[in-house]
Order: sequence, then C-alpha cells, then structure tokens
Amino acid sequence: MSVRDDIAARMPGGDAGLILAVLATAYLLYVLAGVVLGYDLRGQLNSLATLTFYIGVFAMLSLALNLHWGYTGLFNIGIVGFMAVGVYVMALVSKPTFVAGGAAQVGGLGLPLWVGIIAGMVAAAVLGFVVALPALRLRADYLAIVTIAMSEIVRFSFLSGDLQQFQLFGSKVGFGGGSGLILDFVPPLEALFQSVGLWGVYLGFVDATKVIVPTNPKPVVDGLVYGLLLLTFVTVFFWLLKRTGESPFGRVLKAIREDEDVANALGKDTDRFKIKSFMLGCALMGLAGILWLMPQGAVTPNFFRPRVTFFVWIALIIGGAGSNTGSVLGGATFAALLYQGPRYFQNLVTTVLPNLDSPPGFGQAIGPLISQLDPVPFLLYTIDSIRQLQLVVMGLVLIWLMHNRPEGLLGHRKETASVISLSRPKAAAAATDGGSADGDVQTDGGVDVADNNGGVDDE
Amino acid sequence: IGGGGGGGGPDGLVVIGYPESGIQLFRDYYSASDGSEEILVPDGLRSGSMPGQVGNDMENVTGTAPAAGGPNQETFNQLFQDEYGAAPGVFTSQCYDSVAVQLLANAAAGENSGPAVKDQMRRMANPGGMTVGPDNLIEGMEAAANGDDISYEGASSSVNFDEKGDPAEAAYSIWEFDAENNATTGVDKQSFAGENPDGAGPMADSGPGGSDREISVGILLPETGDLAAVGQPMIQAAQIPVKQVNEANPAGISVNAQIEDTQTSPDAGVSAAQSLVSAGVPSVCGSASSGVNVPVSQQAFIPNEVVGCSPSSTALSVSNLEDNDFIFRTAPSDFLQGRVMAQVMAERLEVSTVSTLFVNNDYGQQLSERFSNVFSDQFDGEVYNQVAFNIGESSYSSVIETALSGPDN
Amino acid sequence: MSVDANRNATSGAGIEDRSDVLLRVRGLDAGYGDLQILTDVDMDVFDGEYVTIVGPNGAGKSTTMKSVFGLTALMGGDIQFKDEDITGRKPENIIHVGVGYVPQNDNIFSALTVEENLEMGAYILDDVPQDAIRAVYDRFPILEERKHQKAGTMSGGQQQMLAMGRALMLDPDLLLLDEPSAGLAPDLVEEMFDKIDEINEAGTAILMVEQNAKEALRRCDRGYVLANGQNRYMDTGTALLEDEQVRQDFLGG
Amino acid sequence: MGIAETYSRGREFAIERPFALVLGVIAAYLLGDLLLGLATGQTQFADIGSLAWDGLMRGLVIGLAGIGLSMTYSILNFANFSHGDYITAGAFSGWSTTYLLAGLGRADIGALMLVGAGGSVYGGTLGIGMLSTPLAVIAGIVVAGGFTILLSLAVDRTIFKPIRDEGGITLLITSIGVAFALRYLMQFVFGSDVRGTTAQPPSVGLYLVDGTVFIDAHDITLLVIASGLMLGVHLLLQRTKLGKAMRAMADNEDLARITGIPTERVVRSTWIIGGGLTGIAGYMFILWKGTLGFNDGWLLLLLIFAAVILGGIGSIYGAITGGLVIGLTASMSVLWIPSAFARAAAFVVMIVILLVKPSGLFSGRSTA
Amino acid sequence: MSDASQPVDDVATKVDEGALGSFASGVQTTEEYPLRVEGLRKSFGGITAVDGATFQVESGSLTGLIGPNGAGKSTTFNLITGMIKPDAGTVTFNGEDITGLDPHEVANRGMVRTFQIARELSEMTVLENMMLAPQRQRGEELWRSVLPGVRNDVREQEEELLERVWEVLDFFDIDHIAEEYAGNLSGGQRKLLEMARALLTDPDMLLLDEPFAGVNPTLEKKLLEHIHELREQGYTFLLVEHDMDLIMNNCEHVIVLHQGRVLTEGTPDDIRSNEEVIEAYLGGNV
Ligand SMILES: Nc1ncnc2c1ncn2[C@@H]1O[C@H](COP(=O)(O)OP(=O)(O)OP(=O)(O)O)[C@@H](O)[C@H]1O
Ligand SMILES: Nc1ncnc2c1ncn2[C@@H]1O[C@H](COP(=O)(O)OP(=O)(O)OP(=O)(O)O)[C@@H](O)[C@H]1O
Ligand SMILES: CC(C)C[C@H](N)C(=O)O
Ligand SMILES: [Mg+2]
Ligand SMILES: [Mg+2]
Repeated sequence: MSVRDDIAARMPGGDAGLILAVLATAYLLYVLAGVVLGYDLRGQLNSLATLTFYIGVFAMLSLALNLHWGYTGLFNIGIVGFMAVGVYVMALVSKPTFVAGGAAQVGGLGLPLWVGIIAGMVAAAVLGFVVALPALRLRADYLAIVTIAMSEIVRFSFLSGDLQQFQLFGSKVGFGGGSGLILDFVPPLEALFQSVGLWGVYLGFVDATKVIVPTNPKPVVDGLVYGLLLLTFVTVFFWLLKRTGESPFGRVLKAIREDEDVANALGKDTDRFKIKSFMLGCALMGLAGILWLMPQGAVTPNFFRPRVTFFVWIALIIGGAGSNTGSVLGGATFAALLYQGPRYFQNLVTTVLPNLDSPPGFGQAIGPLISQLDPVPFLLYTIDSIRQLQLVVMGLVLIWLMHNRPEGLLGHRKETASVISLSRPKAAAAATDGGSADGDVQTDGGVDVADNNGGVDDE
Repeated sequence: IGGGGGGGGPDGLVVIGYPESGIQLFRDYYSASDGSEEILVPDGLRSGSMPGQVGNDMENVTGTAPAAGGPNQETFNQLFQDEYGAAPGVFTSQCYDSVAVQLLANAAAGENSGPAVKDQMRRMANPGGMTVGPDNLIEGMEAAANGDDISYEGASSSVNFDEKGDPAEAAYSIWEFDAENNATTGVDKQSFAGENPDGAGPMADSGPGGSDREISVGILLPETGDLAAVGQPMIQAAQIPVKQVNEANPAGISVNAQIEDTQTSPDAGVSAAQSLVSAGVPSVCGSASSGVNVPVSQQAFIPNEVVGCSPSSTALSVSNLEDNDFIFRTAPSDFLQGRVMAQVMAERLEVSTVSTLFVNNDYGQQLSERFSNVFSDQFDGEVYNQVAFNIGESSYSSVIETALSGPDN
Repeated sequence: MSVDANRNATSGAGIEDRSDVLLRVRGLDAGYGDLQILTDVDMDVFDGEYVTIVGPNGAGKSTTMKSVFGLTALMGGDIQFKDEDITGRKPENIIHVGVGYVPQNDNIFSALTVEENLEMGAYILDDVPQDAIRAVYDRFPILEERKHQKAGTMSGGQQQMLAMGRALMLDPDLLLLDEPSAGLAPDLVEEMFDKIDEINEAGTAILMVEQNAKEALRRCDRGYVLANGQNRYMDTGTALLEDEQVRQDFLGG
Repeated sequence: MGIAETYSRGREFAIERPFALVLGVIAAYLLGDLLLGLATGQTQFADIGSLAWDGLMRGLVIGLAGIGLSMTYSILNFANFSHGDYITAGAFSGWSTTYLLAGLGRADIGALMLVGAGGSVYGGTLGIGMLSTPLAVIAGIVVAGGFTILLSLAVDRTIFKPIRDEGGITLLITSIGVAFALRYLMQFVFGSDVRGTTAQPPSVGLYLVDGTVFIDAHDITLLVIASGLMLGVHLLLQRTKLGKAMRAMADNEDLARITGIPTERVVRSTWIIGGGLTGIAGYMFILWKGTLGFNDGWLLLLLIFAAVILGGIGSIYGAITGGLVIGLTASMSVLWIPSAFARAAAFVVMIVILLVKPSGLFSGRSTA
Repeated sequence: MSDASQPVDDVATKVDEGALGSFASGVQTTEEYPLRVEGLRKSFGGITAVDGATFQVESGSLTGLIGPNGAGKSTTFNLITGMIKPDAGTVTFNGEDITGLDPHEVANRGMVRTFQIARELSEMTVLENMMLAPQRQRGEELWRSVLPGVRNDVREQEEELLERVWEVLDFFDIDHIAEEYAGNLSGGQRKLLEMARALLTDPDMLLLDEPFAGVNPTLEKKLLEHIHELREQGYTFLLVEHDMDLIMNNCEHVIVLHQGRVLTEGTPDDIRSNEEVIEAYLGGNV
C-alpha cells in the first residue's frame, strides 16, 4: 500500500508546481473578473494586491495551525486569541508615545516596529504556554473548548474598560477597550525599507511606476509589495515547519498525536515537546495576526471573533491537515474562492445585470415563488444576499470535504517524519554527501519510500 | 438596587447604543426596574421601532440626535416620503447631503479623481455662489459642471465644512418615542453655530467642470450587523440624489453608484472599502459607525486618496485623523452632542445623579466621557457609574444592575 | 493421518454432505476498506461441534470471525447459519439467530460495572435473566465479588472472564471465541478450556481462535489452519497435532 | 475548604491539593468581600437576589439545552458545535408558530411566519405572552421541540451518519460546517435583525430586605417547564432500557452492536430526546429574554459546553448542575468583577474545573 | 529537566557490534540488583491492587513475575515505570531512587516497558515507529532540526539509526511490513513491533508485560532465543507471563505475586513445588 496518493505526483514541478498552478488560476480568475467589472489598471492591481494579501495571511495561519493539529494533534480553536495578543502587544510596544489631541486615545512605548513584532510573538507564545501548561493534559476535544474559551477571554479582556488605558513606564498606554487602537506607527513597509536603508530606493521605484499608474501609485505599489512580503513570510513559515516536521522532533510530535503514553514510555518528555510545538505555533499565529492587522490602521477586539478561527480551520482542511503544501494550497483556495470570491461574484452579477431590483426581504422573495411559481425574485434576493450565504457555502464546503475528501485537496499525504528517506539502506550504504541544506525547501517530504530504494539522501 | 425599589441608585440613566442591542438592553431594564429613572438616549437609539420591539411604551425615555435642522429639511422629507413611502429616519438627511455634495464636487472637478473631488468639496458646500438644495440639485449639477461656484444648503444643516472637514454648525433635536405610531417625534431643537459658521479650510479656486460624463460614487453603509436598522434607511436616502441626477441627466451627467455593506464591522468594512477603491470611485459616502469609519479611512481612503464623507460617524476621534483633508462628515461631532445631552439631563429632565450605559466602541466611549465631563463640570451633576456594554450579548441584566446601583460600584 | 498442503481444506471427510451443518462459510473474501485479507475461505461448524482455528499472527483468523459477525467489508462468498443466509447482515441482528461472539480486543464495556456488562449481554431479552447471571457468577466467582467495579479497572484476565460471561448470557447455539485464553493465569487457562468443554458438552457449538494451539487442538473436534488469509489445512484436532508439517510451520515444532 | 473529598488518581493527585487550597482561599476571600459589601451597604441583598434569580433562569436554559448536547456528546462521541444553532432553529420555528397564532388576521401572514423580519410586526404589538396568549405560546413550545427533532434527525441522517465511524474530531469539524450553514441560512431567511418577541409580562416584586426583586410570568413558565422536562428525562432514562443502551454505546459501540443493541435506533432516540429538549430550550430562552436573533444559540453554545464539561459529559444531572453553576457564575460574578468579564468568569470556572477534576463533577454517573 | 536535553552522541556509535547482538551499546549496570522495589503500595478506591510488594531483580537475569489474574502485576509495572504514582514504597533503579518519576524519566535511565495490550502508533509507519525509539536523538531538539548546518549532524545520526532499525526489523521478521501503517497490523504483529521498538531504546532493563500472549509459537521460540542472547550480554529482563512452561523453562528466578504482595520467590523448581503457589495460582496442573 502506498503511503502517498496525491495530485502533486501528477503535477509537473511537484508541489511547487501545484502551488504555482493554483495561484496562477486564482490570479487569472481575478483579472478576468476585474476586466468584466471594468477596473482600470489601478483597480486591477489593487484587487490583485488584496487577493495576495488574503492568500498570504490564510496560508500563514493554516501553516501554523498545521503544526498544532496536523503534526501534534493539538486541537486548537483559539487561533484568534493568539493573533489578538500578538497584535495588541505589538501595538502597545510600537505605537508612538501619547500626545494629546491626536486621533489616538492612548499611546504606546514608541519602540521600533521590529521590537514590537518580536514582543508580540513572544507574548503569543507565552499565552500559548499559559494555556498549554494545564490544558495539554486534556483530551483533544477538551483542549478545543479550553482554547476557544481562552480566545473569548482574551477578546473580553481587550474589550474591557479596565485595560482601556493604564500607565506603563510613565507613558499613557492601553488597549483602547471596544474602540480598539489606532495603529499610528510608521507604516510597516516604510519601517522595513528604512531599517535596511532602502527607503529612498523604494520611493524612487514607486516614482518610476508612475509610468504604469500615473497618479498616486504609492498605495498600489505598497499593496503589491506588502503582498509579496507576505508571500515571503509564507515561504519562511513553510520552510521552518517542513524542517520541523521532517525531523526526529517532528517524529515525536507525530507519536504524541497518536498515543502520548507510548511516546512517554519510550523516554520522550512529551509535555515538553507539546509545549514547544504549541508555543512555536502560537508565536507564528501571533506573527500572522500582526502581519494581517499591522497595515490596517486600526484594530478592535471584535475582529477576533471565533469565526476567523474557523476560517483558518476550513482553509487547513481544504488543503489537507498534516501537509504543509496542503496548508498553503488550502489557504490560497480559501482566500480566493470562499473569502474574497463571493464579493466579486456579487459585483459581477450586478455589473453584468445592472438595475436588478431585488426584493427587500425573504418574505417578498419567496412569496412569488410559492404563489406564482416565479423564481426570479427569489434568485435576485439570493444573489443580493450572497455575502450572508458565503458562510452557508463555507459550511457546506466543510461538510462536503469531511464526507468526500477528509484528507483535503492533496489526498492522503503523510509526510514521513524523518530527515532522510526511510527505505532500506543499500548493504554498502552509499556514502552520504550531506546534501545541501537549502534543497529541503523544494521536496515536500516523504518521497515515496518504495520508489526510492536507491539513495539514502533524497534531498 | 434590585430595581427601582430602594434608594441609592441614580435618578437618571444615559444609554448610548444601537437598536440591535438596545432592544435587549431596554427589555432587561424594564424587567429589573419599575421605570422610575429618567433615561436619555442619543442618536444611535433613535429608531421608531424601539417601543414595539421592547414591548414597552418607553415613556421615561428622551432622546437627542443631530437634527435634520438644515434649511431644506422639508424638501428632503418630502423626497424621501415620495420615494419610499415612509418617514426618513435618523441620519438620512445627512446621507443625502453627503452624496449630494460629492456629486456636485465631482461635477465641478470634471474627473473621477479623489484629490480633484477633495478640492471641490468646500467650494461646493461652503458659502459663495449659487445656492443649491435638494429641490434644485439638478440645476446645481449643471452649474457645477459649468464651473460655477456653489453653496450647498442641505437637509441636515447648511453643510459648511470647517478645517477638519466637520460641519461648521450643528443642530440637535430633542425627541421622544411615539409608541402608538412606531415613530419618534421631535419635541425641541437646539442649534449651535461654531466659531466659523461659514466653514473654513482649503479649497480650489475654480472648477474645470465638464459635461457628458459618468460620475462614480461609493456608498459604504451598514446593511447588516448592529446598525442594520439605522443603516438601511440611510442607504435609501443616499440613493435619492443619485436617482435624481440619473433621471434628469443634467449636462449629460450620469451617476454610477456602487453600494457596499460594512456589516457594521471594521474588517468587513475595510474589505468593502478596498473593493470600492479598486472599482475606482473617487469619493465615498460612509461609513456609518465611528468604529468602522476610523479604520476604513486610515486603511483605504486616506492612502488611496479617496474622499470619505461620513453621514453619521460622530466620534470625536474622527476630527483628529491625519487625513490630508480627505475625510469629511456631514454629522456633527459628539463633542457637541455630549454637551446637549448634559444640558437636557440637567435642565429639561431635572436630574442630578446619573449613570451612563454605553456601547463599547469609539462612539459610546467618547460620548459617555464627554457627557460625563460636561454634566459634572458645567451642570454640577454627579455621575455614579459609566458602564460599558458589549454588543450582541444575550442578556444585559448584570450591566443594568451595575448601572442602577449606587456610586462607584 | 496427514494432510496434503495443497489439498483444498474442505474437500475431505465428506463434509459437504453432512446435514447437521450449523455454520457454513463458502468462498469468503473479506477485508477492511479496500484491503482484502481473506481469499476464498471455507469453513463449517456442525451442530454441537468444537472447532478451532490456528495460524500465524496476521493470518486472518480474527478477520474470519469478524466477517461471520458482519464486522468487515465483505467482498464475496456467503455465510449460512442454520440454513439461513446471514451474509452481510448487521451484527445487532446476527445475535438474534443464536450466535455469540467474544472479540479479541475491546470485549467489555469498560465504563460499565461488571454486573451491567452481564446485563448488556442479555440486552435483547425483555428482562434480565437472573439465573443466567447466577450461572456466570458460579463459573467465575471473581465476577460476583467485583460486580460493582468498573469493568475497565479489572485486570486483563478478569476482563477476559467477564467477556466470556457476557457472551454466555444468551445461551447461544454457536459461540465465537477469539483467543479466550490469552492473558489468563495457567489455572484459569485450564479452567477456561474446561469451561469451554462444558459449554460445548451442553450443546453449544464452538468456533475458537487460539494461539495456545496445542491445547486447543487437543480438545477440539476439528481444526483449521489459516495462513495468509487462506485455508491451509483442515482435519481433526489430533491429526493436525500429529502432522509434521503443521507442527513445524505453525506449532513451534 | 469548600472542595469535597474526592479520590484522585495518578497525576491528578499531584495538582489537586495545591489547587484546592488556592481555590478555597479565593472562595473565602470572595465571600468575605461580599459580606463586607453587605455590611457597609455597598452591596444590597436585593442586588444579590435579582442577580441570583437571573442566574437561575439562565442556568435552567443552559441546563436544558445542555442535556441534549451532553447526550450526543457521550453517545456519538463528538462535541456538536451545531448544537447552538439547533437552539436557534427551535426558537425560530416555535416563534414563527406563536406569531402566526397570536397575530392571525392582524398582520400579514408572511411577516408573521418570518417572526417579524425587518420590523414588519412586533411581538409587543401582538401582545404575546404566557398569560395573554397562552395557546400560541404552548403551540410554539410544541412546534419548537418537534421541529428541532426533525431537524436533528435529518441532519444526522444526511450528514453525521455517513461518517459516524470516522472519529470524534471528524464529526466535530463537520458539525462546525453544519453550524455555519444552519446559522446563516436562518439569517438568510429570517434576516439579521434582533427582534423583540413579547409584550412585557406581568411581574410581582418580591421585597427582599432592602429592595425589590422582580419575578415575571415568563420566569415562572421557564422554571416550571424546565424542571418538568428535566424530571421527565430522568424518569424516561431510569425506567427504560434506553438509558443503559445509551451508556453501553457511549462506551464501546462495536461491542454494543455485537450484544444486539440496535445502535441506529439508540442514536435516533438520542437525537429525539436531545433535539426536543434543545428546541424547547431555545423557545423558552427567547420567551424569557424577550428578543430573538439568529446568533442567540451560538452565543449560548460556549456556555453550554462549559456547563456540560463542568458536570461531566454524558451525565444529565451534570448538565443540569453545570448549567446552574455557569448561569449563576455569569450573572453573579458582577458582584466582584466588572460586568465585561461576566462571560469570561464562566469560562474561567470551566477551565478551573477541568484542571481540578477533568472528568467533571458527575463523571461516571451518566444518563440514568 | 532530564538529561534528554543534552544529546549524547553515543546512541548510534555501537551499531556494528555483531550481527544479532547489535542492540547493545554497553550495559552499564554495576549493581548486583539494578531494580529494587520496596513496600510498594497502591490502591484504587477500595481495592488495593499492590499491597507492599517488595522484591529485587538480579542483574543480567531473566526474572519471571507471575501471579493470578488481578494479582497486581501490570499495576506493579505501571508503578515502577512511573505511569502511575505509588501511595507508598520506593523503587530504586541502578542505585537511584526513581519513585514517582515520570515515565520518560524512567525510560531515560534505561528501563523500558512494553504494554500488555499493545499500543501502536497507528498512523505512523512501522519504520517511523521504530525510528522514534532510540533515546537522546540529536534532532529531537527543535533548533537542531531546523537550523541549516546543524541539521547535517542530525541527518548523519538518522542514517546510522536507520541501519539499526532495519536490522531489528529483519530479526523480528516484520521487515516486509516496514512501510505499513502500524494501525493495520494484526494483533501479533503489533506485539512484535512493540517489543522491537522497546529494544531499540537500548535499555539496560526491559519490563515485558505478557509479550507472548497472542504470539505464534514458532515466533515465540525465536524471540525467546534472542532474549537469552541479550541476557547473556548483560541485559536484565522482568517478564510477566502466564505460560508456565515458558516461565519454568526460561527464567532463572521467579517472583510470585498474590493479592498485591510477594507470595514467594525462588527458582522455577522452588516455585513449582511450593504449596502456596499451587494453591493460589497453578491449580495443580503443572
Ligand atoms: N482494521 C484493520 N484495517 C486494516 N487492516 C487490518 C485491520 N485489522 C487487521 N488488519 C490486517 O488483516 C490481517 C489479518 O488480521 P487478523 O487480525 O485477522 O489476524 P489474526 O490471524 O487474528 O492474527 P493474530 O493472531 O495476530 O491476532 C493482518 O495483516 C492485519 O494487518
Ligand atoms: N485504575 C484502576 N482502578 C481500580 N482498580 C484497578 C485499577 N487498575 C487495576 N485495578 C485493580 O487492581 C488489581 C490488579 O490489577 P492488575 O492489572 O495489576 O493485575 P494483573 O496482575 O496484571 O492481572 P492480569 O494477569 O490479569 O493482567 C485488579 O483487581 C484490578 O481490578
Ligand atoms: C449611525 C450612528 C448611530 C453612528 C454613531 N453616531 C457612531 O458614531 O458610531
Ligand atoms: Mg487475532
Ligand atoms: Mg496485567
């Protein structure tokens, strides 16, 4: 029986090819939609930047979740809690100090952005530790409920008036309560390029793009560059998690997922492994949260409702838990089709068929269908409500996947938890050349054991 | 105090919120109290359906709201009535004004470009030139397309923008619920003229104008979510000027209005705004709640140089945005409403001890804060508790209990 | 009498003609999901007979048992019990025709008490037969001592006894036992085999899988050797015990 | 010390003692704080009374809905995240009926059936209430139960049954899908607005030392119906074989089938009992609080989970007790902490119980 | 925490110590009695499963632990290996008090157990199961597995481990199912995997809980031979088993547990003729 059966095997270029193909399809669809919607070049670029942005954040989040669930079997449905802590702590550290009269109600410590980002990740990891310590002893479904409860506690805390503002190191800081925080620090891209001394170069580049986007090209370029930045982060996440999984460390995680007592009896300090894995995942979720909200200009606690967590789960399940490639694909597919898709669909319909007068309520929509078998008002109403139905669609997709393809798009893929291929070494084991470490990124795990009897070094 | 019985609680309550959670809140209030407190609510709760939904006449409730106090209020009311067969709700006139000024500015600018529209906003709204209102919007459009200077006199106010993009003058109506007719009735009105009632701030000296073109405008208001009840009539109102222009086609101008839903949620609002930006609209009427308006302005409007003109976002923080002058609003800042409320509470309702219950967002926090400051500093009142409540809870008994109890609990 | 390794297991002893057949399995192909484990397995149990299946680990012995009880994916063949076709029937229905089954693993309700476990054994009856419980307690006194203990906290051997007891509650015509002596102390192994003899003598036919092959073959009427999901040998117990090839390959010499 | 002597095994033992100590100290502190408040007049008896009553009412709803969740949790072995939306579905179906009966001839039928979507009819205007329109309310209760039974059977049949063997987590994830689909379908049909459903019910003020506690007709209705149903379920499971079959199935499904338990029928009975109670709980919840929105059940779900886990999964007494504890915590915590943390407090209680006694208060004492 | 965090490099260095005996990486037992159990007591609710058991196991011996069902054998194993914590009593291993340590700490000190009911890691292949076992793998430190450069060390070690794994698989005759998921193995195969995996941890002492229950006799014989071989190299075995012939023919020392207490101990012959044992356990049929 083969350990793998998946689409990537039939795909030129393997996993990378598959990811590229999916991305290309998504972009093509969006460009086409833009054409129909009559977007000018600027609009097209904007829409692609937005798409890239969401692909990036969902891919990162589902990669991080894959570490928890796919590798370690930790059923974390408190993702938003870790994202929230990441962003909020980052804001607290990096927002400029308070000056009266500005739009911001409270200030921050005014430290550089990168300090804030690290602080945010550390805070998310620490929260992970706090949750993990007691909760890791619990059954998977209990852990689920504890984590989701924790994420709600985090949200309530940021909402509460008691943390709205306080003094820290002599500055007036706080979490802003229900109003949230205005993220009035240096924009992230500016901070990034300034820190490497390329800000001038970047501005020059932006100026040069005036050829394509004549007026005010900066937000467009910013959006695209930020999107690329996110994709870079996705690559880094991917690389990190793939290495984590394909290693003795990952092997222990896998064993924990299967039967913790056995791993423990074999001498593995399972609690430590679980805590490490959990904290790493939480830090990555914190980072993903930061990258998602950092450029948004403001953050409010109610963004961090549990449904965002479920979005990430849907993304992961679409791609296939246990597989990093799957996580990226799932994130991209989710972002393009389920998250952003319905808006475009609705706009397309209203553009193609303008002046449709959809009925104001379900009653008026369903009435004609019942009394005169006239489906038109109902259809119009349905299209008009596509944004609410978006979540219905997500639910149905999830159900469908669990029924028909619980292993996700990529098929039943079990990435072998080992640095090397586990095939039987040749009697005179081929001298190992050590392999180039960078090669790791491209092959996605467990090259079919049976097909690879020849070499120990598959990388 | 377990409801009205014993002493120790405040004599008055200020409730700042939106209808969706307000229904539950008032229900819980009426089942925990005998209704002896004087209650004052601001604009957010001005919805005629409240008594019906709460199942109580709500006779102890008085309200304030930015008035439709403009010179052309009647005309607008008639327009709305004709179009939708219903009385206009709160902030509808501000919506009309917001869209109307944007259309004029766009016609004057002669191109669908944010910066160009921005430069024309004050030129169209503030005094000087032909006086235009809802009744002669068509002529106004022709004139604007012709490059003429215009002074828009709106339904909600005279619509003169000050240097922050806020209305330079404001009027507030004092209203009560009319349970019989599922409506609210204004019982009084109070006007403020700012330091520069005629407005101030930078504007273009002239407008190129231009005919036979299509004007784009975005409408970004809550169709669903916590402000759905208020938002839906606002969307209707915002569409009236668009229809007017499209029917008459002044100077060959037609309008393409794109409507997006903020779902009363910042993140959904930002995505919706992004999609408007992608579609290339130069200006947007929105968004409604301050909690959404601030992030949307910062993330979508300001960097992309799109004009945002909110009809109802009243929080103080909106004035202070670093906006390169792209953010306007036709609703006055709660800086004023807080004052009006304090005055009504102290003088009209003759209450000297109050607690406030406010929705936990920009709007609620800032208005409660402002009210409390004015009430205690200028009217010698005492504010026992300022209690925040979160939207969408299934029971508010405990917050009400806190609000109704003695000082500082 | 020695048995030819290639001979079809069922062709001997005139088995096809006997009329008192209780369980008849023909051409059984079965497995899990898409994975086929058994190929063309034939097996008979006659009224009151005592049949043992032996074979290496992974041969498919348990799978055969499970297939009779409707717990695997059937891919072919048919199963008859008392002239009734029970192929593909659901387990909860098979118990009604008079078959009892003690699985190899997971054979007790661990969260229920000992007594409740026994009561569950007679679930399909309207009332709990107190005499049946009594009889089980008489056979396994430790169960009575522990009747209010959670079954899951009993020792491995105690659990095995409980599982047997549970299956006896309905006084079945055919009892399927999957390694009943595994994990039992020697006195109990002996006792268990004696009990099985007793049960058998009282008229219940037995189909049993055992790794304690020598003992099992010694006691049974007939034995099957299964390997790689196929019938290899079939003969009387003693004949199999004496067969050099069988001893060498399957009984550890 | 406040913590009952419980026998402990293995690891739990090590953490139980210090925890119990800390908990005891905290409890003593809270009690002291409360007494001090009462003594100085900061806190009033009537406050405590109304909060406790409020908590009791909430607890009954949570407990009633929790029974169903607890049963399916233990028998089908998964945490059903769509349970909250069954509550909402029950509420909408029941209230649609109530509106129809109470408002027939006084308003548009469509508006009534959609429970006044978009503010087309107000429950207050129709004068709905247990005393004013008793028939409409009772019919609503019946329909709420019946509809939710049908719904849960249908969902089980089409969605859960085919993947029943896949394990708890698969089912859990699937149930999240069901929850999304169901919730937003209801939003699609009934709109997203929160509507008031009842006229203000008559109430009596009970004078308590220093103030009044108001108790209204709907509180009493809830009390009577919830306790009646709880008793009913108790008798049903105690007097029939069903209870035992459920426990056997919860324990080892394969073996249950081998012993002849008609597992599918047991599953169906589980959904019928659980669904019925859940639907009625949904209806009563709305009757009690007086408003209805498409999110109501979902918002309640986490509290229900807290209650069920607190009580011990599979135990109906656990669900009821857990419900009361969670309800009271959520309401009464404001005596000590800011009201923004009321829900958080309930979750904290749940987490603490999970640490001290992971199997819940009533572990092992399952359905009957 | 434990010394697991300091990767010890000797794990794979002793790979080629000869064909079958290759599990040895040098048994370090210096004590005469590596395992001493004193006054061990554990009760569950009302039942005292282990009630003051006291015994010791001689270095390099194959010691049998027998007793009626419910005598407390598995519980004793659980107590020794830290799966559950005793109410009273001490466990000493290689001179160190290990009472109440966590299972992994016990395993790290060189004492590994198998489970009476085999517990395999079902969704891992047999190979992965095996690769998991060796102690103190360098790559179990996250940073080593992730950082470029350092990872080559990890790779080298993996390669060495893999060779050993295949040897052991060959020996246990489960090499043909090496790439199968462990969950798909038969009852007996699982037991083999379990024992093979335990041996790979390279312990000083192995506690085997009924390792042969359900194992085919032919294979059983082979395994026993190997256990003897290992024993000669200095490994110590404590074996729970009900098959008296097996115990009598293979163990040099037998401990009889009864109602949580040591009833008697001695050579197989002593035991065989002990009245009490016959009474309590053997039922007169030996
Ligand atoms: N649930 C399952 N899914 C997939 N394969 C299985 C499953 N159960 C058993 N198998 C496979 O079927 C084959 C036969 O298993 P079975 O349990 O019938 O063996 P057995 O003869 O009872 O062996 P043992 O004596 O070890 O119990 C084995 O190769 C095993 O790997
Ligand atoms: N968790 C527990 N709770 C309650 N009683 C238990 C628990 N674990 C074991 N026991 C009881 O302790 C006694 C000893 O059990 P143990 O499993 O150690 O026996 P054993 O000697 O291994 O028997 P066997 O040979 O049958 O496996 C038994 O009576 C058992 O019922
Ligand atoms: C629509 C209004 C009620 C919005 C409110 N004035 C706010 O600023 O949030
Ligand atoms: Mg078997
Ligand atoms: Mg045992």
